[in-house]
Amino acid sequence: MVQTEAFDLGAEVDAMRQGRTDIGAIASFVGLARDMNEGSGVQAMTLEHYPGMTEKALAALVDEANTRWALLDVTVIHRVGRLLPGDPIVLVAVASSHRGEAFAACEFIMDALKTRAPFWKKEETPKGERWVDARSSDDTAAARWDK
Amino acid sequence: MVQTEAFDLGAEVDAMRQGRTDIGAIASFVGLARDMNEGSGVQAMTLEHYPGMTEKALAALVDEANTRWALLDVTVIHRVGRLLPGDPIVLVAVASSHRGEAFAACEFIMDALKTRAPFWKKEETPKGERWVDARSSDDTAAARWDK
Amino acid sequence: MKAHMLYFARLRERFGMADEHLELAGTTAADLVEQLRARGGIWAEELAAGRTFRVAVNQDIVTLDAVLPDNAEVAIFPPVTGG
Amino acid sequence: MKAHMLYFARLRERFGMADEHLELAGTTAADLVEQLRARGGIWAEELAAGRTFRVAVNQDIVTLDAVLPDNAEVAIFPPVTGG
Repeated sequence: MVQTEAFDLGAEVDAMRQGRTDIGAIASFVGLARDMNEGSGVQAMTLEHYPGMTEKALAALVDEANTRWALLDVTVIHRVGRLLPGDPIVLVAVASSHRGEAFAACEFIMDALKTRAPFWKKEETPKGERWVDARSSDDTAAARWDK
Repeated sequence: MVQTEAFDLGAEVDAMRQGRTDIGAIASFVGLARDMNEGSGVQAMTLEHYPGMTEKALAALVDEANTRWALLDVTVIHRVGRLLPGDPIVLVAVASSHRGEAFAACEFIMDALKTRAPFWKKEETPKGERWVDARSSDDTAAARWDK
Repeated sequence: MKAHMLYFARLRERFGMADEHLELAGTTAADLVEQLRARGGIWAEELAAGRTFRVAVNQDIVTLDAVLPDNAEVAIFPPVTGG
Repeated sequence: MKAHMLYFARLRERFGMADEHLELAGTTAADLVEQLRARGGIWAEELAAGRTFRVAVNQDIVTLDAVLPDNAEVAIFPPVTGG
Protein backbone atom coordinates (compact mmCIF):
# COMPACT_ATOMS: atom_id res chain seq x y z
CA MET A 1 0.00 0.00 0.00
CA VAL A 2 2.93 2.36 0.71
CA GLN A 3 5.98 2.08 -1.51
CA THR A 4 8.81 4.07 -3.04
CA GLU A 5 8.62 2.28 -6.43
CA ALA A 6 6.38 3.30 -9.31
CA PHE A 7 3.11 1.40 -9.79
CA ASP A 8 1.47 0.10 -12.95
CA LEU A 9 -2.20 1.07 -13.29
CA GLY A 10 -2.84 -1.45 -16.07
CA ALA A 11 -1.31 -4.31 -14.09
CA GLU A 12 -3.24 -3.41 -10.92
CA VAL A 13 -6.58 -3.24 -12.74
CA ASP A 14 -5.85 -6.44 -14.69
CA ALA A 15 -5.07 -8.19 -11.41
CA MET A 16 -8.47 -7.11 -10.07
CA ARG A 17 -10.47 -8.47 -12.95
CA GLN A 18 -8.39 -11.58 -13.73
CA GLY A 19 -10.37 -14.79 -13.46
CA ARG A 20 -13.65 -13.19 -12.46
CA THR A 21 -16.78 -12.31 -14.40
CA ASP A 22 -18.90 -10.55 -11.77
CA ILE A 23 -17.23 -7.12 -12.05
CA GLY A 24 -19.16 -4.64 -14.17
CA ALA A 25 -17.22 -1.49 -13.37
CA ILE A 26 -13.72 -0.46 -12.34
CA ALA A 27 -13.23 3.20 -11.47
CA SER A 28 -9.65 4.26 -10.93
CA PHE A 29 -7.66 7.34 -10.14
CA VAL A 30 -4.01 8.26 -10.52
CA GLY A 31 -2.62 11.38 -8.87
CA LEU A 32 0.55 12.79 -10.42
CA ALA A 33 3.25 15.22 -9.36
CA ARG A 34 2.77 18.53 -11.21
CA ASP A 35 5.45 20.99 -12.25
CA MET A 36 3.44 23.91 -10.87
CA ASN A 37 1.74 24.58 -7.54
CA GLU A 38 0.42 27.83 -6.12
CA GLY A 39 2.04 29.83 -8.86
CA SER A 40 5.62 28.60 -8.70
CA GLY A 41 7.57 25.92 -10.47
CA VAL A 42 8.12 22.61 -8.71
CA GLN A 43 11.32 20.79 -9.63
CA ALA A 44 10.77 17.79 -7.37
CA MET A 45 8.91 16.76 -4.26
CA THR A 46 9.54 14.47 -1.34
CA LEU A 47 6.72 12.58 0.33
CA GLU A 48 7.11 11.78 4.02
CA HIS A 49 4.71 9.54 5.92
CA TYR A 50 4.06 8.03 9.36
CA PRO A 51 4.90 4.34 9.01
CA GLY A 52 2.37 2.22 10.81
CA MET A 53 -0.31 4.86 11.07
CA THR A 54 -0.38 5.24 7.28
CA GLU A 55 -1.28 1.61 6.71
CA LYS A 56 -3.83 1.76 9.52
CA ALA A 57 -5.44 4.93 8.14
CA LEU A 58 -5.60 3.58 4.56
CA ALA A 59 -7.10 0.28 5.75
CA ALA A 60 -9.72 2.24 7.72
CA LEU A 61 -10.65 4.25 4.61
CA VAL A 62 -11.06 1.07 2.57
CA ASP A 63 -13.15 -0.52 5.36
CA GLU A 64 -15.38 2.53 5.46
CA ALA A 65 -15.82 2.46 1.68
CA ASN A 66 -16.75 -1.22 1.87
CA THR A 67 -19.36 -0.41 4.49
CA ARG A 68 -20.89 2.39 2.46
CA TRP A 69 -20.96 0.72 -0.96
CA ALA A 70 -21.18 -2.81 -2.39
CA LEU A 71 -17.63 -3.23 -3.66
CA LEU A 72 -15.88 -6.27 -5.09
CA ASP A 73 -12.26 -5.13 -4.73
CA VAL A 74 -10.26 -2.07 -3.75
CA THR A 75 -6.59 -1.25 -4.37
CA VAL A 76 -4.81 1.75 -2.83
CA ILE A 77 -1.12 2.46 -3.46
CA HIS A 78 0.66 5.59 -2.26
CA ARG A 79 4.27 6.33 -3.01
CA VAL A 80 6.74 8.01 -0.66
CA GLY A 81 10.23 9.41 -1.18
CA ARG A 82 11.46 11.81 -3.83
CA LEU A 83 9.34 12.23 -6.98
CA LEU A 84 9.70 14.32 -10.13
CA PRO A 85 7.00 16.22 -12.05
CA GLY A 86 4.98 13.72 -14.10
CA ASP A 87 5.60 10.87 -11.65
CA PRO A 88 2.50 9.05 -10.40
CA ILE A 89 1.98 9.51 -6.63
CA VAL A 90 -1.18 7.69 -5.70
CA LEU A 91 -3.44 5.05 -7.23
CA VAL A 92 -6.96 4.11 -6.14
CA ALA A 93 -8.92 1.46 -8.06
CA VAL A 94 -12.37 0.21 -7.08
CA ALA A 95 -14.28 -2.69 -8.62
CA SER A 96 -18.03 -3.08 -8.26
CA SER A 97 -20.98 -4.60 -10.09
CA HIS A 98 -22.23 -1.14 -11.01
CA ARG A 99 -20.53 2.06 -12.06
CA GLY A 100 -22.21 4.46 -9.64
CA GLU A 101 -20.80 2.65 -6.63
CA ALA A 102 -17.34 2.28 -8.18
CA PHE A 103 -17.13 6.02 -8.96
CA ALA A 104 -18.47 7.13 -5.57
CA ALA A 105 -16.17 4.85 -3.58
CA CYS A 106 -13.10 5.78 -5.63
CA GLU A 107 -13.71 9.50 -5.18
CA PHE A 108 -14.55 9.06 -1.48
CA ILE A 109 -11.30 7.19 -0.84
CA MET A 110 -9.25 9.90 -2.60
CA ASP A 111 -11.02 12.72 -0.76
CA ALA A 112 -10.67 11.00 2.61
CA LEU A 113 -7.04 10.05 1.96
CA LYS A 114 -6.21 13.72 1.37
CA THR A 115 -7.35 14.66 4.87
CA ARG A 116 -6.89 11.50 6.95
CA ALA A 117 -3.80 9.64 5.77
CA PRO A 118 -0.51 10.87 7.27
CA PHE A 119 1.45 11.95 4.20
CA TRP A 120 3.25 15.26 3.81
CA LYS A 121 4.67 16.83 0.67
CA LYS A 122 7.76 18.98 0.53
CA GLU A 123 8.37 20.77 -2.75
CA GLU A 124 11.66 21.88 -4.27
CA THR A 125 11.15 25.20 -6.08
CA PRO A 126 13.58 27.75 -7.58
CA LYS A 127 13.16 29.69 -4.30
CA GLY A 128 14.07 26.71 -2.14
CA GLU A 129 12.21 23.98 -0.33
CA ARG A 130 8.74 24.41 1.14
CA TRP A 131 6.27 22.17 2.92
CA VAL A 132 2.92 22.11 1.13
CA ASP A 133 0.09 23.57 3.19
CA ALA A 134 -3.16 21.66 3.59
CA ARG A 135 -5.88 23.00 1.30
CA SER A 136 -9.26 24.07 2.54
CA SER A 137 -10.66 22.67 -0.75
CA ASP A 138 -9.54 19.22 0.42
CA ASP A 139 -11.44 19.65 3.70
CA THR A 140 -14.49 20.73 1.71
CA ALA A 141 -14.21 17.74 -0.61
CA ALA A 142 -13.85 15.33 2.31
CA ALA A 143 -16.75 16.90 4.20
CA ARG A 144 -19.10 16.11 1.30
CA TRP A 145 -19.05 12.48 2.42
CA ASP A 146 -20.01 13.16 6.03
CA LYS A 147 -23.52 12.07 6.76
CA MET B 1 -12.90 5.41 -30.53
CA VAL B 2 -14.99 2.42 -31.69
CA GLN B 3 -13.19 -0.88 -32.19
CA THR B 4 -13.62 -4.63 -31.98
CA GLU B 5 -10.19 -5.25 -30.40
CA ALA B 6 -9.45 -5.15 -26.68
CA PHE B 7 -7.94 -1.98 -25.23
CA ASP B 8 -5.13 -1.53 -22.70
CA LEU B 9 -6.00 0.84 -19.85
CA GLY B 10 -2.39 1.16 -18.72
CA ALA B 11 -1.16 2.01 -22.21
CA GLU B 12 -3.93 4.57 -22.78
CA VAL B 13 -3.25 6.35 -19.49
CA ASP B 14 0.52 6.23 -20.03
CA ALA B 15 0.02 7.79 -23.48
CA MET B 16 -1.93 10.63 -21.85
CA ARG B 17 0.72 11.53 -19.34
CA GLN B 18 3.81 10.82 -21.46
CA GLY B 19 6.05 13.83 -21.87
CA ARG B 20 3.93 16.23 -19.84
CA THR B 21 4.12 17.49 -16.29
CA ASP B 22 0.98 19.59 -15.97
CA ILE B 23 -1.45 16.74 -15.28
CA GLY B 24 -2.32 16.32 -11.61
CA ALA B 25 -5.14 13.82 -11.91
CA ILE B 26 -6.30 11.06 -14.24
CA ALA B 27 -9.69 9.51 -13.50
CA SER B 28 -10.57 6.48 -15.54
CA PHE B 29 -13.33 3.97 -15.90
CA VAL B 30 -13.54 0.52 -17.44
CA GLY B 31 -16.91 -1.15 -18.00
CA LEU B 32 -16.83 -4.94 -18.24
CA ALA B 33 -19.19 -7.62 -19.50
CA ARG B 34 -20.75 -9.42 -16.51
CA ASP B 35 -21.89 -13.04 -16.34
CA MET B 36 -25.19 -12.02 -14.78
CA ASN B 37 -27.86 -9.46 -15.69
CA GLU B 38 -31.41 -9.11 -14.42
CA GLY B 39 -31.23 -12.45 -12.66
CA SER B 40 -30.07 -14.71 -15.46
CA GLY B 41 -26.70 -15.97 -16.63
CA VAL B 42 -25.08 -14.27 -19.61
CA GLN B 43 -22.81 -16.49 -21.70
CA ALA B 44 -21.81 -13.80 -24.19
CA MET B 45 -23.01 -10.52 -25.62
CA THR B 46 -22.87 -8.78 -28.97
CA LEU B 47 -22.59 -5.02 -29.22
CA GLU B 48 -24.12 -3.36 -32.27
CA HIS B 49 -23.66 0.32 -33.09
CA TYR B 50 -24.58 2.96 -35.66
CA PRO B 51 -21.35 3.68 -37.55
CA GLY B 52 -20.94 7.39 -38.17
CA MET B 53 -23.43 8.53 -35.57
CA THR B 54 -21.48 6.75 -32.82
CA GLU B 55 -18.30 8.71 -33.50
CA LYS B 56 -20.31 11.92 -33.78
CA ALA B 57 -22.15 11.28 -30.50
CA LEU B 58 -18.96 10.39 -28.61
CA ALA B 59 -17.15 13.46 -29.95
CA ALA B 60 -20.11 15.62 -28.85
CA LEU B 61 -19.93 14.15 -25.32
CA VAL B 62 -16.21 14.88 -25.12
CA ASP B 63 -16.78 18.43 -26.41
CA GLU B 64 -19.46 18.99 -23.80
CA ALA B 65 -17.17 17.70 -21.03
CA ASN B 66 -14.41 20.05 -22.24
CA THR B 67 -16.86 22.95 -22.06
CA ARG B 68 -17.99 22.13 -18.55
CA TRP B 69 -14.62 21.34 -16.97
CA ALA B 70 -10.98 22.37 -17.43
CA LEU B 71 -9.61 19.15 -18.91
CA LEU B 72 -6.18 18.38 -20.34
CA ASP B 73 -7.01 15.18 -22.24
CA VAL B 74 -9.87 12.74 -22.75
CA THR B 75 -9.85 9.22 -24.19
CA VAL B 76 -13.01 7.24 -24.95
CA ILE B 77 -12.90 3.75 -26.44
CA HIS B 78 -15.97 1.56 -26.93
CA ARG B 79 -15.82 -1.96 -28.25
CA VAL B 80 -18.36 -3.56 -30.57
CA GLY B 81 -18.86 -7.15 -31.70
CA ARG B 82 -19.10 -10.32 -29.62
CA LEU B 83 -17.72 -10.19 -26.07
CA LEU B 84 -17.48 -12.72 -23.26
CA PRO B 85 -18.05 -12.20 -19.52
CA GLY B 86 -15.02 -10.49 -18.03
CA ASP B 87 -14.16 -8.71 -21.29
CA PRO B 88 -13.72 -4.93 -21.09
CA ILE B 89 -16.39 -3.06 -23.08
CA VAL B 90 -15.74 0.64 -22.60
CA LEU B 91 -12.90 2.85 -21.39
CA VAL B 92 -13.10 6.52 -20.41
CA ALA B 93 -10.00 8.32 -19.12
CA VAL B 94 -9.86 12.01 -18.25
CA ALA B 95 -6.78 14.07 -17.36
CA SER B 96 -6.99 17.37 -15.52
CA SER B 97 -4.93 19.54 -13.22
CA HIS B 98 -7.24 18.70 -10.31
CA ARG B 99 -9.02 15.57 -9.23
CA GLY B 100 -12.52 16.99 -8.76
CA GLU B 101 -12.76 17.93 -12.42
CA ALA B 102 -11.25 14.64 -13.62
CA PHE B 103 -13.75 12.59 -11.57
CA ALA B 104 -16.77 14.69 -12.55
CA ALA B 105 -15.96 14.68 -16.26
CA CYS B 106 -15.23 10.93 -16.31
CA GLU B 107 -18.52 10.09 -14.62
CA PHE B 108 -20.44 12.58 -16.78
CA ILE B 109 -19.07 11.02 -19.97
CA MET B 110 -20.00 7.51 -18.84
CA ASP B 111 -23.50 8.57 -17.77
CA ALA B 112 -24.10 10.50 -20.99
CA LEU B 113 -22.67 7.71 -23.15
CA LYS B 114 -25.17 5.27 -21.64
CA THR B 115 -28.11 7.33 -22.87
CA ARG B 116 -26.79 9.20 -25.92
CA ALA B 117 -24.35 6.97 -27.82
CA PRO B 118 -25.96 4.53 -30.26
CA PHE B 119 -24.82 1.16 -28.92
CA TRP B 120 -27.08 -1.81 -28.28
CA LYS B 121 -26.35 -5.00 -26.35
CA LYS B 122 -27.73 -8.40 -27.16
CA GLU B 123 -27.13 -11.08 -24.55
CA GLU B 124 -26.85 -14.82 -25.01
CA THR B 125 -28.45 -16.58 -22.04
CA PRO B 126 -29.38 -20.23 -21.35
CA LYS B 127 -32.94 -19.26 -22.44
CA GLY B 128 -31.76 -17.81 -25.76
CA GLU B 129 -30.83 -14.38 -27.04
CA ARG B 130 -32.34 -11.14 -25.77
CA TRP B 131 -31.82 -7.47 -26.45
CA VAL B 132 -30.97 -5.58 -23.28
CA ASP B 133 -33.62 -3.02 -22.31
CA ALA B 134 -32.59 0.53 -21.45
CA ARG B 135 -32.52 1.13 -17.70
CA SER B 136 -34.38 3.94 -16.03
CA SER B 137 -31.40 4.17 -13.61
CA ASP B 138 -29.27 5.22 -16.58
CA ASP B 139 -31.73 8.00 -17.45
CA THR B 140 -31.65 9.10 -13.81
CA ALA B 141 -27.85 9.09 -13.75
CA ALA B 142 -27.64 11.08 -16.97
CA ALA B 143 -30.27 13.60 -15.81
CA ARG B 144 -28.08 14.52 -12.81
CA TRP B 145 -25.85 16.46 -15.19
CA ASP B 146 -28.62 18.57 -16.72
CA LYS B 147 -28.48 22.15 -15.65
CA MET C 1 -38.54 13.90 -51.00
CA LYS C 2 -36.46 10.83 -50.44
CA ALA C 3 -34.99 9.33 -47.29
CA HIS C 4 -32.44 6.64 -46.61
CA MET C 5 -33.85 4.64 -43.69
CA LEU C 6 -31.64 2.74 -41.24
CA TYR C 7 -32.90 0.31 -38.59
CA PHE C 8 -30.83 -0.96 -35.66
CA ALA C 9 -30.80 -3.65 -33.00
CA ARG C 10 -34.16 -5.15 -32.08
CA LEU C 11 -35.98 -3.07 -34.71
CA ARG C 12 -33.58 -4.18 -37.45
CA GLU C 13 -34.35 -7.78 -36.53
CA ARG C 14 -38.13 -7.29 -36.23
CA PHE C 15 -38.42 -5.35 -39.50
CA GLY C 16 -36.19 -7.87 -41.23
CA MET C 17 -34.04 -5.18 -42.83
CA ALA C 18 -31.10 -2.95 -41.95
CA ASP C 19 -31.95 -0.17 -44.40
CA GLU C 20 -34.23 0.87 -47.24
CA HIS C 21 -34.86 3.86 -49.52
CA LEU C 22 -38.22 5.61 -49.14
CA GLU C 23 -40.22 8.19 -51.03
CA LEU C 24 -41.69 10.37 -48.27
CA ALA C 25 -45.43 11.14 -48.22
CA GLY C 26 -45.11 13.91 -45.58
CA THR C 27 -42.60 16.42 -44.29
CA THR C 28 -41.91 15.62 -40.60
CA ALA C 29 -40.48 12.70 -38.64
CA ALA C 30 -44.00 12.09 -37.31
CA ASP C 31 -45.33 11.83 -40.89
CA LEU C 32 -42.59 9.33 -41.69
CA VAL C 33 -43.40 7.18 -38.66
CA GLU C 34 -47.10 7.28 -39.63
CA GLN C 35 -46.17 6.18 -43.15
CA LEU C 36 -44.28 3.17 -41.77
CA ARG C 37 -47.08 2.31 -39.30
CA ALA C 38 -49.51 2.24 -42.19
CA ARG C 39 -47.69 -0.86 -43.44
CA GLY C 40 -49.45 -2.69 -40.62
CA GLY C 41 -48.16 -5.89 -39.01
CA ILE C 42 -44.85 -5.63 -37.19
CA TRP C 43 -44.43 -2.00 -38.34
CA ALA C 44 -47.69 -0.91 -36.72
CA GLU C 45 -46.83 -2.89 -33.61
CA GLU C 46 -43.26 -1.66 -33.05
CA LEU C 47 -44.02 1.96 -33.91
CA ALA C 48 -47.34 2.13 -32.01
CA ALA C 49 -47.88 5.30 -29.99
CA GLY C 50 -47.05 3.69 -26.63
CA ARG C 51 -43.75 2.15 -27.78
CA THR C 52 -40.40 3.76 -27.07
CA PHE C 53 -38.10 4.29 -30.02
CA ARG C 54 -35.68 6.98 -31.14
CA VAL C 55 -35.44 8.80 -34.46
CA ALA C 56 -32.15 10.28 -35.69
CA VAL C 57 -31.94 12.53 -38.75
CA ASN C 58 -28.52 12.79 -40.32
CA GLN C 59 -27.11 11.21 -37.14
CA ASP C 60 -28.68 13.57 -34.61
CA ILE C 61 -31.54 12.47 -32.37
CA VAL C 62 -34.67 14.51 -33.17
CA THR C 63 -38.17 14.86 -31.81
CA LEU C 64 -41.13 13.77 -33.94
CA ASP C 65 -42.00 17.31 -34.99
CA ALA C 66 -38.65 17.66 -36.81
CA VAL C 67 -38.93 18.59 -40.49
CA LEU C 68 -36.92 16.24 -42.69
CA PRO C 69 -34.46 17.61 -45.24
CA ASP C 70 -34.40 15.95 -48.67
CA ASN C 71 -32.19 12.89 -48.97
CA ALA C 72 -31.94 12.62 -45.20
CA GLU C 73 -30.41 9.64 -43.48
CA VAL C 74 -33.15 8.70 -41.02
CA ALA C 75 -32.48 6.05 -38.38
CA ILE C 76 -35.06 4.43 -36.13
CA PHE C 77 -33.82 2.43 -33.18
CA PRO C 78 -34.60 1.33 -29.60
CA PRO C 79 -33.26 3.29 -26.60
CA VAL C 80 -29.51 2.78 -26.45
CA THR C 81 -27.86 0.31 -24.05
CA GLY C 82 -24.12 0.62 -24.50
CA GLY C 83 -21.28 1.14 -22.07
CA MET D 1 3.51 7.97 32.84
CA LYS D 2 5.76 7.82 29.85
CA ALA D 3 5.17 8.63 26.20
CA HIS D 4 7.10 7.99 23.02
CA MET D 5 6.83 11.22 21.03
CA LEU D 6 7.02 11.32 17.22
CA TYR D 7 7.27 14.50 15.12
CA PHE D 8 6.70 14.67 11.38
CA ALA D 9 7.24 16.90 8.38
CA ARG D 10 7.64 20.63 9.11
CA LEU D 11 7.40 20.05 12.88
CA ARG D 12 10.13 17.39 12.79
CA GLU D 13 12.38 19.90 11.04
CA ARG D 14 11.49 22.84 13.30
CA PHE D 15 11.90 20.85 16.52
CA GLY D 16 15.11 19.33 15.23
CA MET D 17 14.11 15.82 16.21
CA ALA D 18 12.04 12.93 14.85
CA ASP D 19 11.24 11.40 18.23
CA GLU D 20 11.93 11.53 21.96
CA HIS D 21 10.89 9.80 25.19
CA LEU D 22 8.99 11.93 27.71
CA GLU D 23 7.91 11.62 31.34
CA LEU D 24 4.40 13.11 31.31
CA ALA D 25 3.48 15.80 33.85
CA GLY D 26 -0.28 15.59 33.14
CA THR D 27 -2.89 13.11 31.88
CA THR D 28 -4.40 14.50 28.66
CA ALA D 29 -3.14 15.42 25.20
CA ALA D 30 -3.73 19.08 26.14
CA ASP D 31 -1.48 18.67 29.22
CA LEU D 32 1.21 17.16 27.00
CA VAL D 33 1.02 20.02 24.51
CA GLU D 34 1.23 22.50 27.41
CA GLN D 35 4.31 20.67 28.73
CA LEU D 36 5.99 21.02 25.33
CA ARG D 37 4.99 24.70 24.96
CA ALA D 38 6.61 25.38 28.33
CA ARG D 39 9.96 24.65 26.68
CA GLY D 40 9.57 28.05 25.02
CA GLY D 41 11.25 29.06 21.75
CA ILE D 42 10.22 27.09 18.68
CA TRP D 43 8.06 24.77 20.80
CA ALA D 44 5.96 27.63 22.15
CA GLU D 45 5.73 29.11 18.67
CA GLU D 46 4.71 26.00 16.72
CA LEU D 47 2.28 24.74 19.36
CA ALA D 48 0.73 28.13 20.13
CA ALA D 49 -3.05 28.15 20.52
CA GLY D 50 -3.72 29.62 17.06
CA ARG D 51 -1.53 27.13 15.16
CA THR D 52 -2.99 24.10 13.43
CA PHE D 53 -1.45 20.75 14.27
CA ARG D 54 -2.72 17.21 14.75
CA VAL D 55 -2.15 14.83 17.65
CA ALA D 56 -2.35 11.05 17.17
CA VAL D 57 -2.28 8.61 20.08
CA ASN D 58 -1.26 5.07 19.20
CA GLN D 59 -1.80 6.01 15.54
CA ASP D 60 -5.32 7.39 15.83
CA ILE D 61 -6.02 11.12 15.55
CA VAL D 62 -7.41 12.42 18.85
CA THR D 63 -8.79 15.68 20.20
CA LEU D 64 -6.87 17.54 22.89
CA ASP D 65 -9.13 16.32 25.69
CA ALA D 66 -8.05 12.70 25.07
CA VAL D 67 -6.59 10.93 28.12
CA LEU D 68 -3.22 9.34 27.34
CA PRO D 69 -2.59 5.68 28.21
CA ASP D 70 0.78 4.82 29.72
CA ASN D 71 3.58 4.19 27.24
CA ALA D 72 1.53 5.73 24.44
CA GLU D 73 3.01 6.50 21.05
CA VAL D 74 2.05 10.15 20.64
CA ALA D 75 2.62 11.87 17.29
CA ILE D 76 2.35 15.59 16.60
CA PHE D 77 2.27 16.73 12.99
CA PRO D 78 0.93 19.37 10.57
CA PRO D 79 -2.33 18.82 8.65
CA VAL D 80 -1.72 16.09 6.07
CA THR D 81 -1.05 16.86 2.40
CA GLY D 82 -0.73 13.53 0.61
CA GLY D 83 -2.37 12.13 -2.52
